[in-house]
Amino acid sequence: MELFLQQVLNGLTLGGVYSLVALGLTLVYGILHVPNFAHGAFYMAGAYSAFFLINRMGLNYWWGMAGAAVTVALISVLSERLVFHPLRKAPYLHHMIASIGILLFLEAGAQALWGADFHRMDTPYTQIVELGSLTLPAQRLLIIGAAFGLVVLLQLFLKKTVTGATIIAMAQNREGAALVGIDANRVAMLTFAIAGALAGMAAVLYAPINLVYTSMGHLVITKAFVIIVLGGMGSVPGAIVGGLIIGFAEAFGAFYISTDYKDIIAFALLVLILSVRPQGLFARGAH
Amino acid sequence: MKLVNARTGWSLLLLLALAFPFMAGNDYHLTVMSTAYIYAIATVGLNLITGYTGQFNLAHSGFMAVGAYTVGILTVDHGVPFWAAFALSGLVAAFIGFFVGLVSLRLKTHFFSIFTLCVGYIMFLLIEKWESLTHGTVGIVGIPAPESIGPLDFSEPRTQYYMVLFFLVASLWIMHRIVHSLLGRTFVAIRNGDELAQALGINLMRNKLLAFMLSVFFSGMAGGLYAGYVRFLGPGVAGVEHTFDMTMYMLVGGIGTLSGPLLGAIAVPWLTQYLQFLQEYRFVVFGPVLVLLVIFLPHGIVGTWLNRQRRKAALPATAPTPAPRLAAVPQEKGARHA
Amino acid sequence: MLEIESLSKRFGGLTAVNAVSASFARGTINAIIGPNGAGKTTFFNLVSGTIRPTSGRVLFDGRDVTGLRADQAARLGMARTFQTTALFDTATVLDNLIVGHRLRTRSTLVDVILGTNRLRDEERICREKARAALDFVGLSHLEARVAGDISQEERKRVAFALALSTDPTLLLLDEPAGGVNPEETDGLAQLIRKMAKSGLTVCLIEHKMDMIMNLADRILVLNYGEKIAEGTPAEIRANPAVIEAYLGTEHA
Amino acid sequence: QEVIKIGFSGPLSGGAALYGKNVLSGMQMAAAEINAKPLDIGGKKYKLEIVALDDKYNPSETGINVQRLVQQHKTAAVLVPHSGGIFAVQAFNEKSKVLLLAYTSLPQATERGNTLTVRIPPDFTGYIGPFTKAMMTRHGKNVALAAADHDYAKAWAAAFKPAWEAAGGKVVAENPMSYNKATDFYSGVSRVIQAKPDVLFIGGASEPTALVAKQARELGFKGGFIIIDQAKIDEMAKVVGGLGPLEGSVGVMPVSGDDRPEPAAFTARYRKANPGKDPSSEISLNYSAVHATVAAMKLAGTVSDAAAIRAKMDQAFKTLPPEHNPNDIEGLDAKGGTVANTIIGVVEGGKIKGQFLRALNAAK
Amino acid sequence: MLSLDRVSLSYGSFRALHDVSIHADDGELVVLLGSNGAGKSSIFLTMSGLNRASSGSIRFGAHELVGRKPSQIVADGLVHCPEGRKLFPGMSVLKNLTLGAYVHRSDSKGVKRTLDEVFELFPILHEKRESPAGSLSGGQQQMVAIGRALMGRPKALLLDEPSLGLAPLVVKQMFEIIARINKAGTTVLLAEQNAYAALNIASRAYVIEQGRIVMEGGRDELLNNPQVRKAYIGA
Ligand SMILES: Nc1ncnc2c1ncn2[C@@H]1O[C@H](COP(=O)(O)OP(=O)(O)OP(=O)(O)O)[C@@H](O)[C@H]1O
Ligand SMILES: Nc1ncnc2c1ncn2[C@@H]1O[C@H](COP(=O)(O)OP(=O)(O)OP(=O)(O)O)[C@@H](O)[C@H]1O
Ligand SMILES: CC(C)C[C@H](N)C(=O)O
Ligand SMILES: [Mg+2]
Ligand SMILES: [Mg+2]
Repeated sequence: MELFLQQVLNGLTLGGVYSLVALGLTLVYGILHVPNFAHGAFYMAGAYSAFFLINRMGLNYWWGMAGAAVTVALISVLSERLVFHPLRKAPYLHHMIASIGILLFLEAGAQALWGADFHRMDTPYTQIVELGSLTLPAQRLLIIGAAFGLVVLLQLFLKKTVTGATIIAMAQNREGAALVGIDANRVAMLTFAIAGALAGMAAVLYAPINLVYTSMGHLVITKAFVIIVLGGMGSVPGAIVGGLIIGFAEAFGAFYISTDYKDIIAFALLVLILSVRPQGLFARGAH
Repeated sequence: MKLVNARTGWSLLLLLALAFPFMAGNDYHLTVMSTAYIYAIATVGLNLITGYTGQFNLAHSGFMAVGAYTVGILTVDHGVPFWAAFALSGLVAAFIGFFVGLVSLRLKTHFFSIFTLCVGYIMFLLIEKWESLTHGTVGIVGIPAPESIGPLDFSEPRTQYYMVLFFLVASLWIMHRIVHSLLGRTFVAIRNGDELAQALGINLMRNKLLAFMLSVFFSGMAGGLYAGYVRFLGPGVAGVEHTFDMTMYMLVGGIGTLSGPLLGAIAVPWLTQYLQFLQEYRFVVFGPVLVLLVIFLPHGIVGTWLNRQRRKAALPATAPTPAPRLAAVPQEKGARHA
Repeated sequence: MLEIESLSKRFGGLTAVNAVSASFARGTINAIIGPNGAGKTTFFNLVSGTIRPTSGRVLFDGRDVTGLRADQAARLGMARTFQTTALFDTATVLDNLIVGHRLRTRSTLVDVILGTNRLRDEERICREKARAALDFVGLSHLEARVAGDISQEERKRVAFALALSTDPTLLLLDEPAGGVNPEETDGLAQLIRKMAKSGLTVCLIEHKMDMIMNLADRILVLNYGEKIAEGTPAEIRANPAVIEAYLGTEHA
Repeated sequence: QEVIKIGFSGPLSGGAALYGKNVLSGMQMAAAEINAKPLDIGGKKYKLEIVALDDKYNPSETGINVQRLVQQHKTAAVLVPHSGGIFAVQAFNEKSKVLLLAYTSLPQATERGNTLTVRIPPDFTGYIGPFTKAMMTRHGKNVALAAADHDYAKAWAAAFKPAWEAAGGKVVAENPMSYNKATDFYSGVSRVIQAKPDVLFIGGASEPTALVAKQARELGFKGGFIIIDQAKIDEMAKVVGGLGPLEGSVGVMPVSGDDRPEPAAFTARYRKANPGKDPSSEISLNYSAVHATVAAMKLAGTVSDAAAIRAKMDQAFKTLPPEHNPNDIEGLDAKGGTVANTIIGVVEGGKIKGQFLRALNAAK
Repeated sequence: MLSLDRVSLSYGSFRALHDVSIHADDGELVVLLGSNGAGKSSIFLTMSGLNRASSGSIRFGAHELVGRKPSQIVADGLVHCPEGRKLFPGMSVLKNLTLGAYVHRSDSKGVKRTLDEVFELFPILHEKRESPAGSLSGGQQQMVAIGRALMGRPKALLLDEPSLGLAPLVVKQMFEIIARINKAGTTVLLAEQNAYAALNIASRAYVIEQGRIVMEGGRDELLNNPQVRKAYIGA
């Protein structure tokens, strides 16, 4: 039983981080209609910024996270301005290749700045919480709490605020949004900023139990794509549910079946679900 | 008139390619070129499904790996002669492509892309994990060079070059036939609007499946050549980054054109060779170059040139030239809601 | 030649087409009218195989075609145009039309690779068909233009030609004169008449009453997915249910 | 004064960049030392240059790179630090007459009879017996396998398992994990811990290996780790926060922890040239390989004849001055693999205790 | 007062508008007639800032609109109800309408009031307020589009072919509603194919052909002009 609960916890940890990354991706997809392959590099950039702020500048963990969120938001907005905005009328293949260009640049840039070494990020939460026979590292609990807190905040922001509604409006009809007085550029930048900040925070949450290195984004980005397709591209609840599905599939797959095959399990799951529901779990039948 | 131009162009290119080993003078240049040709074959295949039919397949390098492993496994583990194994490489890829296509081609736009991204990843993982068949991460060592045919000994870089060139030319020739035929028009019709194409009596599934299988056939064949050329195989050949590379070749040259992907597949590897001096920092340069290219030459080199020609031919001299509308690439459907 | 038996389509809770029965005779022009959202386009989609009906049957030339895919229906001789005129915008007008006849050809990959005579003949036939269709709609001079660049009315005509190039016996036209000015509308009406004269059965959806009343042999009126009237223009014009639901008093 | 070049093709960008750069840094350190003194081969004066090309771990790019090194830079020797690239180069290196310095401990690299290959790291099979013995006596007979799933680690596990069982041990769980690609090891580690092993067999690149060890401790594992030689105990200690969590583990002795005079001097030199970094065996072994190659050139009196150089490599290693041979390589075996009396390290009381492999093997 | 002074517009190398000058006084209802592709929508798009004029000037009240962002123009009180509706298909009708009042978002009372007015104008929208806009029929969507434009409390309203694809009955209602909106004090610029109905409620009209204004006049003048009758009224 504990072992089962332990896996639940794991699933939540992974699912939480995946959801955060996938959320940004799905929001940007909503605006751009484009898979942003550079999103994984944003995640990586978040980890490096925080690493720099915490381990080199001596800021505390939370300031590091805030700094990372801001930095990545900035990088994200810059790529919107410099790359995706000029491409807004181009077909999606172009965005995709351009986003790979950004990815290559960021990864090589991080290596140029910080070298190829693996780095550890410090966190104040190193204790192990013992709950009955469950051992719960505090950082993992923090990840779960923070990730889902952020998700709820984002959902509230999108659903309850006018600014949030403008993001959705833009996603559904860019010109229509402009015609009611929504400043399209502002919303695009805002969306990119939010997506970047989420990726940055996800990285800072997760990095202390993993490592900081230039290709760390690869691990999450493919899964984030699986998640948003699974959940229905552009769908916020879809990204969350998809994140949890993949998180649990990995945790339970690795535990009960085999670590060797856990990735295959996650991808096979996607193949299976899409074969039955080609638009993903949460897509609206808008066509 | 135009046809003659195209034909002389191609003939000139062929002559250049034939003369290349004599001008290159060293094996390094031959190796770069031969490898580029191998990827060009796969790219030309990718272009059929992505550029002409509008379904962007991200599992393409997975199929290349299928072809390569067909040759690797058959020659190393079963003693099958290279050429016999090679003959199967494209077919095995197309065979697997049939099943993958059957499921994946029901999906559209990004869904298809991401689905195939996952399929490609599964292929990679299977190659890595299925050790009894693929030798897993250790890879397949000691793939024999293609057996000599008559006086042609394929362990020499120069003959290898001509061998690869031969298959490249054959691939281009077949591709040329396909895209300029009714069949090619059918594919393009699906790319340009599948609902309309279906209303015109075009069986979407059958045609997309055919394009998909043809496309991966080329990829598998390229994989077979790769196996005989590099003579070592690891799961890495299936890596999605190779599909991204090929997509980039297509885009740089001009997607949905015949010569564009070829041009890209040859030009980009040479460019990266020239950027080698930057070592690990070359992507700091290469990344932005890629972005600029996509922004300022969206139709690629060949595409931009062709578009200009086409407009010139289509419009009477006096009529105003309308704004360029995008050609040749699957258009984003999202904007069509409402 | 086209018999509809109690055709229905539900989208979730909404019944877009509700037990509609109708029959259309060969060589006639039939109009389908009704308020927005009445289910006209859905009705077309059901007949042409774009979507599957929830229940009911479609008989085409006595043959049950219910649930066939759109491409199969097209092969049997049904051609349609779309409410938002769909063309292959990036191709030239002629290239648009050449594909139109593809469904009547049999060349396969083998023909393509071997370059057989069959392929060559069929390509020639497709081209001839395309030219003939273009000539029929009076746009021969446009064949080299890129389809995305021509005017709205020309687009409508090319869409007709595209439908014609499939060698159909039944034409389904969804708002063929939508967004076209009165003068040009007359031209299109004449073209439709010409098509019917050549033996085609025409079904069209239109909101332009003047055009419909002059053009149609019979009119079918839908409202909330249900058939509320059917008859000659004169009958429809006088039908109180139609006046109330659709025409308003002015046109009566 | 002429230039001789030794080539390198390995990952300098992407996920394995660190590994490639470490290898390269060892080579460059050797080159700097060689150039500090006059270099005289066959009566001519030379300067040594390392030409490095990035291949992103991709075998076909290794092939292209090595061709380029041979054709454009006329290198008589190239060093490749990954098995895939090595196998790709072996398809043509004899024909192209280039000496392949293969940095991989996969036995196949030399098993297949390539006459121009030298395998730089010693065969790992020598570690198995002593590791087994050390851990079985200390912790118990139940081992769980949770090393990485790449070629090298799998080969290790495959050789280890029968040896452990032959020594009377039991393998209670087997769960190789993707150290490079997995986001999290928690589930995989809890899966093996569930089988209540006394010893955990782990290893891949140092940093993820450290994470695995750390998570095992977090999940309550109290036994010892057998750490395969790819992971370095000192590098792991940096990640897990000291040697504490690694208490009772066995692995190869890190160069920086080796207090014999030559390794210690080497470590000091390296630290001086690369502040803040410790030399791993990637660095020291390839450092020696470059020294040995140049020595072999001197012995053979040629800078271009690969076969002649290859013929003198054994002698070159044997005569390498101790300061150039921190790993104490004793020469080459018949197939071209290095032979060394490596020391293994056992973490005991917060320190790494070194023991000679050969002594341990003999005691068995 | 809304006026265009020698406005030109190009799409790439194609010149869609040539020195177009038109104006509408406050409270006027001005119609733009022209066949397909004449440039009516282009005029509107240029006014609302979605396209940028290559030369000329557009003045609205005290503002020069060329170079102004669409969002600012809406805030100025010039609202464009576009051809093709451009709704937010996945959002409810209510959300669509609320977003129409985006520039007045701080005035929630006022928004509520306008919303009630819109529902009064289009009762069906009240009934469908929770349905996604994309699931409505063409005519209903057109009503949402107009309603959404009204939510911006425009001083001047640009209506681009509001009757496109609508049933005759609805068209009739539509023109009545437009007339009512205009009577309530909103300046209306109306582009229409349905020239007769449009002219009937208009005060003045322009005829545009191939990007040029070719005729201008009062309602009756144009209604009685034989050329206009032949080309645009069809009787
Ligand atoms: N795919 C769909 N999913 C859900 N509802 C749909 C779908 N297609 C149509 N509907 C609904 O079915 C009803 C009929 O739509 P249809 O498009 O057939 O109307 P129409 O008569 O063609 O109207 P119009 O004259 O405005 O084009 C409408 O209420 C519409 O919202
Ligand atoms: N985005 C665009 N790119 C290129 N050309 C365009 C674009 N939009 C419009 N045009 C061209 O500009 C001209 C004027 O178009 P516009 O849409 O303004 O006409 P309109 O009078 O509104 O016609 P309609 O009655 O069909 O709506 C047409 O020739 C059209 O093809
Ligand atoms: C430990 C190393 C010698 C193994 C190396 N990673 C290889 O590819 O073989
Ligand atoms: Mg309709
Ligand atoms: Mg218009």
